[in-house]
Amino acid sequence: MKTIGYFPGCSLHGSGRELDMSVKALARIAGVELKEVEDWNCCGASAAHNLNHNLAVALPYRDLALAEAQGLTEILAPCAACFARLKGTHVRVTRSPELAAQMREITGLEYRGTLRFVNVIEFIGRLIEGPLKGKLAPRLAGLKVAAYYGCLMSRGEDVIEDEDHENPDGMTAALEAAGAKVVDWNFATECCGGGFSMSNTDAVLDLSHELLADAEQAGAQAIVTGCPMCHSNLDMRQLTINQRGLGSHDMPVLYLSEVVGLAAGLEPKDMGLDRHFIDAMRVLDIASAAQTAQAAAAETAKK
Amino acid sequence: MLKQQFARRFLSICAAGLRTRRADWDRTGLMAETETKKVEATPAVFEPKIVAFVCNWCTYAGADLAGTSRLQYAPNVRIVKLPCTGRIDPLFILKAFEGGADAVLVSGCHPGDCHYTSGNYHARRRWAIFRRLLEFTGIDMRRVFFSWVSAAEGAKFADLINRITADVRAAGPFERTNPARRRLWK
Amino acid sequence: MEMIDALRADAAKVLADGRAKVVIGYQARGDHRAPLFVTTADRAASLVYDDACKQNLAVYLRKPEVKLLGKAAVVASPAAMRSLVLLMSESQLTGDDALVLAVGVGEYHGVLELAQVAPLLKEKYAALAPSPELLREIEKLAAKTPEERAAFWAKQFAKCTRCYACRAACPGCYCTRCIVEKNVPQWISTAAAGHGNYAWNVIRAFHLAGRCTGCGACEAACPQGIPLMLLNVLLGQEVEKEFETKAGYDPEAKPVIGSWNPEDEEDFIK
Amino acid sequence: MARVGVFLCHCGENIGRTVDCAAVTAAAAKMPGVVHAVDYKYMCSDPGQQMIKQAIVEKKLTGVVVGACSPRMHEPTFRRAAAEAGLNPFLLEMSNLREHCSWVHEDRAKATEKAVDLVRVMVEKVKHNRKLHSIRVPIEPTAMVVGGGIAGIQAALDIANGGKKVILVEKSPSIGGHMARLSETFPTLDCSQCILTPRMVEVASHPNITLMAYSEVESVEGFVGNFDVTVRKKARYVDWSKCTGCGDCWAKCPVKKIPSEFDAGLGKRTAIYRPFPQAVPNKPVIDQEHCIMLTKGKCGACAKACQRGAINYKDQDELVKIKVGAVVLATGFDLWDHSAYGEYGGGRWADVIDGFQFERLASASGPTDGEIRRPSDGRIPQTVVFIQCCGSRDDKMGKAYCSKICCMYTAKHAMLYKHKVHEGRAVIFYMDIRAGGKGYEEFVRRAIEADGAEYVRGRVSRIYRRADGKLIVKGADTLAGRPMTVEADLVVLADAIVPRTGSERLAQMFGVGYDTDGFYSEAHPKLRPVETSAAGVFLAGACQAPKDIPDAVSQASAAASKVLGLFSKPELEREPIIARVNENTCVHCRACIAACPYGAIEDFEIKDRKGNVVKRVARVNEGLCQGCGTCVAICRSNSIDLDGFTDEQVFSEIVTLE
Repeated sequence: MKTIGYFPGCSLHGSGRELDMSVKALARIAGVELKEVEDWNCCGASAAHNLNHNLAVALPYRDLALAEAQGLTEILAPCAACFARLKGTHVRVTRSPELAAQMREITGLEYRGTLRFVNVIEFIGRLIEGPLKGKLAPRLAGLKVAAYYGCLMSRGEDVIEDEDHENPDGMTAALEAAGAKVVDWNFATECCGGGFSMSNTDAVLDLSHELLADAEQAGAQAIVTGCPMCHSNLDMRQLTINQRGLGSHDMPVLYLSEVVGLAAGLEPKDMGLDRHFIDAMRVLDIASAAQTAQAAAAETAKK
Repeated sequence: MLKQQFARRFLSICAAGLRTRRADWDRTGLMAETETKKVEATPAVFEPKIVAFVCNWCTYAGADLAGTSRLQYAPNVRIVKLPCTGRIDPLFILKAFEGGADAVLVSGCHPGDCHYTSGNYHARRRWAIFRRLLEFTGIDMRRVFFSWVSAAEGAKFADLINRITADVRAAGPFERTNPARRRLWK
Repeated sequence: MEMIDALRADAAKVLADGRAKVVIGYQARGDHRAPLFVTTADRAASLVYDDACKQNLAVYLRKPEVKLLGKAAVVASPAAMRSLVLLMSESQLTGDDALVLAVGVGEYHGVLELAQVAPLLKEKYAALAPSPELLREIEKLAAKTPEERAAFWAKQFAKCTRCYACRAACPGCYCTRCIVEKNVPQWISTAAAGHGNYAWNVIRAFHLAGRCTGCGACEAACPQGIPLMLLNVLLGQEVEKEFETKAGYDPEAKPVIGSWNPEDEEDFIK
Repeated sequence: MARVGVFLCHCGENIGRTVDCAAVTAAAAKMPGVVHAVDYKYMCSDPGQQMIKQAIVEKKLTGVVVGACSPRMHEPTFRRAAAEAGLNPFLLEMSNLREHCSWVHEDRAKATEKAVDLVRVMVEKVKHNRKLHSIRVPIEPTAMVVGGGIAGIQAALDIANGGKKVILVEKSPSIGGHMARLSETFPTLDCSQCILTPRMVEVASHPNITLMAYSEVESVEGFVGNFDVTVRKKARYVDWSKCTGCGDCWAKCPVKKIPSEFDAGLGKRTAIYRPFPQAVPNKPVIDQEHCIMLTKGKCGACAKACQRGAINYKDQDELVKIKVGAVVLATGFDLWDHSAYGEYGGGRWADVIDGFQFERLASASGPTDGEIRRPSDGRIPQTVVFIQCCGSRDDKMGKAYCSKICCMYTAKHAMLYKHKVHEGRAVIFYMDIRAGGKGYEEFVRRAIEADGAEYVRGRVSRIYRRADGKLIVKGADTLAGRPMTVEADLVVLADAIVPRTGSERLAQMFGVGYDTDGFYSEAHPKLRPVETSAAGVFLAGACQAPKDIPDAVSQASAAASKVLGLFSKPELEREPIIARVNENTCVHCRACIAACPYGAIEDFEIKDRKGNVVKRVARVNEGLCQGCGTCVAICRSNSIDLDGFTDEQVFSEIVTLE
């Protein structure tokens, strides 16, 4: 994996900038070149698929056709929604010649179905198995995290393959490589309210609150996710949730790429760790405090 | 350029989509219509002779059902009843063609329904190979028909016979081009 | 040591040791190669082997008069070895019925027991394939109209004199009473003309579907030069494509016609 | 020379309206070999049959063709008539002039022309027909019943009471099956053991029943009337002839923590054990996997305790060959393992249990003495959620079918729970309530109305386990149209009914078909519901499809009556449409042997007088051959032929059509 196509989508230029920064930083130290798809357009996730089905397929179809024409074979789409739209469109047009013909006609472009799609979990999994193997330090040892997949990283049998849809564990290996302890909790695949972020904020507050509460109950000190929608909901909404009197949450929410980046020795600020609503810089402190405490305990035990 | 083109199409699709509200693929008119090919019957008086080899339990019974349902079909087929399609030897087909049949039909139980559990599976494999051989040695595949007809498919049987008869009538007598035809003594 | 010397030495040795009573190999008759039955070690020097050896000697193992000579060691090319495996899968040969003097492509594999033949084939000769010219020929013919094909074969089959040399040369044609000789009822006319020739040649090919090992002995034996391998290879390719099996590699193989799979091709059945 | 008689039926107007019967008769009269041709209004009527019989005698007919309706309709009628007149019934053929001609064609000339053809073909065929005689196969009047659950018990008792010997083979140490594990039974709520155990005792003491507990079928040979079944009697390590069942051994056994199969893992048992107190036979076996003596060679506590010296650590499996004439398969069911449902915890939580576990909790003889206590902490649950259709009716889980009994037992569970925990809540998530059966709907209504079970129509999407041990059940109430959350203490899943593990292997041994779910296939879904495609093998109970007790018992009695019917004659008569090998021309290529769907073709060695093998050939076993003719078409040298559809017969038909 020397080069891989890169589809940032709108999120990674906006609310999900930390994801973009951390993925790029990781790719840099792993020696992987991210080739951004030229002239890409919206993946269709935003409002398109509620408005018009043809449009919701035609938009990502154009991206696929462009990427293919640019000689790319694999596309990394860190945003979970982009990934789902791109891969979902690939599956649909390769299965239905009628739909493919229709899309050819609409876009005037040909997509032959040769692309493969990689989401952020698989990408990081490949890095830690490959170029980053042996290069991660357990800097987060002592930190208890809840691995949160949400819907887009766990569901859709043709989109998320090789994963147990009900009890996914694709992040575990990377988190453990970073030294973090993955807690057993209930809400790993539950909805954060993502789709209603703007239209029905109350629902989002309820859902996110339940999720945060369960993570706290399970003893998690941080939540780790791969999806920018989940991230923004959980990170950004905690203050509002607290203001509404639903709870008093103070839970850092990190991207998987940030956690692995920390373990790989990247500067927190290079990954945007300082840009979070809930202070995320503290995870290193929590971890080192825990490590010190453990060392002291071990010392006492020895005596 | 591409973008312009794309935008134009995009707008038209949007419009189409909005018109039909819930974008219904078929109704946007973008799906290619599948044209049904019409076979025109020749007005000639040629009455094809068709020999059918059928199994006792499904197709023969299906033909019985066509009868009890009084479904009308072409009188050009002569049935040879066997217990099972598994019993049908390729020699039967050769013999029928040798004797001047314009077409041959082989029909039995659907996969999984064989009265003898797997006779039709054996037959299916046999025909997959034998028909290639017939085709390659010059027998027009418009002369050999295979069909699964169950005991409940009286209507399918009647339709099948009508279709075959019409097709073979259109194709004309096999006499001239039939490589298996007996010619010496007739 | 030259390949032929090794072959002759092995032939002499198996006869001298009594491991075989007869070695079935080839002898030179001018440009022609004929079978040679060697029963004493001193005559092993008459054996030859080269590209002109077209006959498939596996055919002799089933002949009663050859069986009378006692256990045979047979000189076999890869295609003939496939015939041996086919015969094993059809219970016509068992473990110690014969020895094999295995002649490979450009090398000689020595004396093999029958049980060693299939492993050798799978290891070294799994990719044996018909010649590209033959495949092109088949493709060309398949692209023609049915009438053109019928005319082509009518011309070919018209030459057939019904000498049955093709049958005699084929190790797979071991029936003691061939279907063509059955006369109650007489399915296939024995007159050397028209429909009888068509039926004979078609049924002969069909009976070898999934069984032909591609040795080409039938075509080589045909005095009239009928391109029988077109039919044999067509069906061989078909069987390989549809049923994922090739004749003569597995002594435990089930007969292709005589077994089935629920997923078999059926798009031709409406 | 052939002397064929042709008899044409008008079938009132049915044939006569479109086919010119007189013309067909005239044409038939001129066909070679036909010496007699007549037509008549109703050939199947008494006078019609008399005409045929009379002509057979007077004209010395050697073959008869009846042109009438479909042979599927009246062939047996006319063949019987021919036989009564002294003509071998297989020398009569029918031309189908009604279903295949007059009813489907309008053009009188063309229909008549076709009718002549149809008659001509059969005249040519019948000239090549040979006399055939029904095949008689002797019957061994002993039945084997495989499986000692309620279906197997019922079948064995019915056959035994009918006066025939029965071998009952049960793979576990005791008969009784799942029914012995149930607390109460719907819809009457009578105690399961109270109605079952007397039957079990009756089996043990019946003079016609040989009980082979802790035994399994190993292999099967033969065919209807003459099966040779090899049964593996598993090593028990206890000599049952000496054992009195006193219990000293298991009281002394040091291995006490083995999860009890009978109690669905909720209770414990020892390594030497009997599955439950009312077991039949009431004798223990040693579980070799857990016994310290058998695994490590040390202990011997049970041998020391046994005053009768019945313990034998050197015991070994024993193979017994038994000849039986008929077999009843009653292998029953298992519950599907719900750990595939990740959203229900994937089997991780002790308090998400299956129906059998609930039965054992509710049973007076169960691990909690009939108190409903949840497995994790032994507390009495105040809210119990029941989820129906767990696996069943769920294509994603590979089980599209309805498990049929769950609606009823879930209602029963809710009822039993409410009877024991009056203040508790029983919430049932269901898709549909399927309560078809005598008294069933009333039973469900009682659970709802009298006992206050809360039925919620909808599916559960997720179960969480909260830190305090509560199970949070999230679902949808689709009637109210809103999501719903229940905080439960115990969740009971109505897991799908699946066939017993290993039942497919058993089916293959007996040549019985099974569907994609593994349930055994009956010969006909409506008209032959207890027979199988293997003659002489019958089905009883849930091995065929999910069944409740009354259904299983009814089918068992039906299977028993089929067995008794089969055994009512000393010989079995079969239609003689079977294949025959020409041993002169057979070269033993074995293609037919591989192809036969019934395994009816066998290797045969022809020997000379000294016993030397001269030739190997294929030979058809008349008892097994069903007459499909697949072997005939596969034989390259045409060395097999099929009686009734011989090459000669088919050849003459095809040639006649020229």
